[in-house]
Amino acid sequence: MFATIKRLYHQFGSPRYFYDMTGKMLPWLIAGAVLLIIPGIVWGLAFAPPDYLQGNSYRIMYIHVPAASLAMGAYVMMAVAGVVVLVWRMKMAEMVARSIAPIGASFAFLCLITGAIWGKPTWGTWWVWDARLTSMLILLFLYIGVMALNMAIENAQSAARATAVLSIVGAVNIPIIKYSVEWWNTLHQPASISMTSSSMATEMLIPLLLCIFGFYFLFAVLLIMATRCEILQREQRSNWVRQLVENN
Amino acid sequence: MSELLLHVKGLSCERDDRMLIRDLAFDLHGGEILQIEGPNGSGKTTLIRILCGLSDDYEGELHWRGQPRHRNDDRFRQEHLYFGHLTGIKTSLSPRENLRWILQLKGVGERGPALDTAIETALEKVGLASYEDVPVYALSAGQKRRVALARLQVEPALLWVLDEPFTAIDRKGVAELEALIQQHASRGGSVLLTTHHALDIPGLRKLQLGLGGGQWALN
Amino acid sequence: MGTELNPAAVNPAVVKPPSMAQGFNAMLRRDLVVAFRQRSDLVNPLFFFIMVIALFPLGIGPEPSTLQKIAPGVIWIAALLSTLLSVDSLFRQDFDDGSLELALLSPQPLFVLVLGKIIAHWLVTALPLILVSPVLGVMLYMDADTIQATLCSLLLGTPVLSMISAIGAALTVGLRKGGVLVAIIALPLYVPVLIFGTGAVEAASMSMAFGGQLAILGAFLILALAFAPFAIAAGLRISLNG
Amino acid sequence: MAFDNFAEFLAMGKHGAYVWAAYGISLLVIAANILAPILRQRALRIDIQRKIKREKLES
Repeated sequence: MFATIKRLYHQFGSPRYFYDMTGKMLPWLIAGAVLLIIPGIVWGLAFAPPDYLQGNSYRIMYIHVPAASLAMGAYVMMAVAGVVVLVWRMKMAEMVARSIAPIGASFAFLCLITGAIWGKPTWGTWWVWDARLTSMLILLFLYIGVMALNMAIENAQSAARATAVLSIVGAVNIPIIKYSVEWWNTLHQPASISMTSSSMATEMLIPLLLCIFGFYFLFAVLLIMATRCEILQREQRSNWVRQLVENN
Repeated sequence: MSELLLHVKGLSCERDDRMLIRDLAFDLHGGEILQIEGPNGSGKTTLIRILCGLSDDYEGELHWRGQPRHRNDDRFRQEHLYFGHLTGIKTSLSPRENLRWILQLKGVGERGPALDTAIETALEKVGLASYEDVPVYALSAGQKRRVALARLQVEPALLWVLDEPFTAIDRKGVAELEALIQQHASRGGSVLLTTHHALDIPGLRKLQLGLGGGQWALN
Repeated sequence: MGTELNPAAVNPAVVKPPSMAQGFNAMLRRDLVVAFRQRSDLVNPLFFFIMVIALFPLGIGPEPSTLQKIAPGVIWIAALLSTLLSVDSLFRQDFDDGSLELALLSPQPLFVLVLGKIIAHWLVTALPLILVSPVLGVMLYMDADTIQATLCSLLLGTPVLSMISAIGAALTVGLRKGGVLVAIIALPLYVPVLIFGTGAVEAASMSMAFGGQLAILGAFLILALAFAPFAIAAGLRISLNG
Repeated sequence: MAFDNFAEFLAMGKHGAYVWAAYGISLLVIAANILAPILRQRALRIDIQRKIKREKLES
């Protein structure tokens, strides 16, 4: 088992192999995303029963929860890619890490916007300093910090290494920030308002799971498309890219 | 033939997608002086930064006194002296304070008075006898440069890595520095320097960079 | 070249193996001397801290009850912004005159030198703030043990702030437009320290026990002391690698 | 079907505006994330082709 992971690791380390392989995988991933998200959303919007407490506004959950888990997962993935960049100095990892940041940031932003919109009918205000929303806001700032540093450094390699250090430091701080924000939130707002009703009926839960898996497929698709651009950008001098560009 | 100090094999370096140096290989023994020549932007400073350990953006092998560099990194750091474009001299400090800090950074054993006498004699040799405690910002450009050059007098090092050491020095200073370099080589140390200045040092080896596509020529 | 040191010039065996203490002391002492020679860097963050705090009563109104309520946040956010203001001078000058390169090439481990540098920077910029904060506390109608809580929380928290901003400074030292970038990088990481710092002061203002918050600040301090120097050293090596 | 007819589905009780606003913005953000790499890839290909042509002329 370990040998195959090692082999895959080295194979996917070469930009050309990564480009070709992901090109083949892309259609399947897109199909997976569509086949999961469309049914999940339609089921969640149209067929899931209204919540006895919140009526229909809870249906925003089918976008909000996947976005939240993706924003968090993407940051951790960026930190792991950062470790690979710093320890094994793999160029491919640099390109993947660089492409994750904007996607993760958009999902963090999406999570905040949908959370705020969901909050309006539920709590009567657009923004509530709820522990999870506040942690997500700080996560978005962390993303912005990583992207700002990435743009500030011209040399692609030192940019990748600098952002790797920053995303690792950020990843170490995420649990600390989460814990302190939750402590701060309970201090100032004892009545903790839960976003969703306590026990979720299965008709509500299954579409949510479909959406979450679907969003992870979607994330894979977006990441692969962005990383392939990064490969063309950084490998444009190599002749495999030149042939690729010339014959189509 | 004295001890093999620096052994470079298959060293290539790429800088923003163009090949600066390709498969450079040379050996530097004690007593040898190697001048690195080439037009601006040909990778002289980049090579210097790679050889002295400031930059690790290269492929290839670097050995110091028979061992690969990553294994005896501490020893290499103690046994070489890097003299860059920016001399590392802080203008708000006096020459004595600057040199003391640099020597302590190098892990020099001496303490207190022994260190001070060594610094004083070094400053004397570069003609800064009565300027030991004058803040460097009050010195002239030439004197500032000589404060940095005083490091060569006092800092213990086998290999000198000098990047454009002759800039901003008058004719007398150039002659003194050339003599110093030769003296260091004659006592078993080796010198690696970049300069546009025509050096008249017997037995000088030259490494030509910037011949296009990372080519190089060693005489 | 007849001085005792020079036989070592060719045969470095005489050189003592590098000791961490020597490197640490050398860097700490030199930075303190440089800081005292350049008064302005020393005093600016202090004036900024005082002025920012003085602005709040003007902006929000002089009623003691409101000022007392916002005092913990005001003092802590002012301390946070002053740290940000003073962090640029941490590596920038050494980068410009080349002594940062010498530090990188030293046989002494870099994280020890960096630790010396940050402690010197903290002594020069953050300690004056802490010493002056009681006066400002009185200005914001703080009572005695709230001021005591402010002092303790600042004493434990500002080194963590300095270390976090040093990570940002190390990553951006080589860039021309580093200034604002350090703030964008460091501010999100300040949040836990800010929360527990103001938490301690608030608890004291409501005359509750604030030992817990200080304990957590102490934990952050130890975590920062253990890990930050390595991240800073890595950041410096990357910035100067170009 | 949780709603009797399509009109009610759109209205979703008084929450329709919020739900559709949230989904609309999500669609926009995801569409942007899909389009950006496609446009960038096209621009990159053109740019590389131009560079190849320029190098051919020079050599």
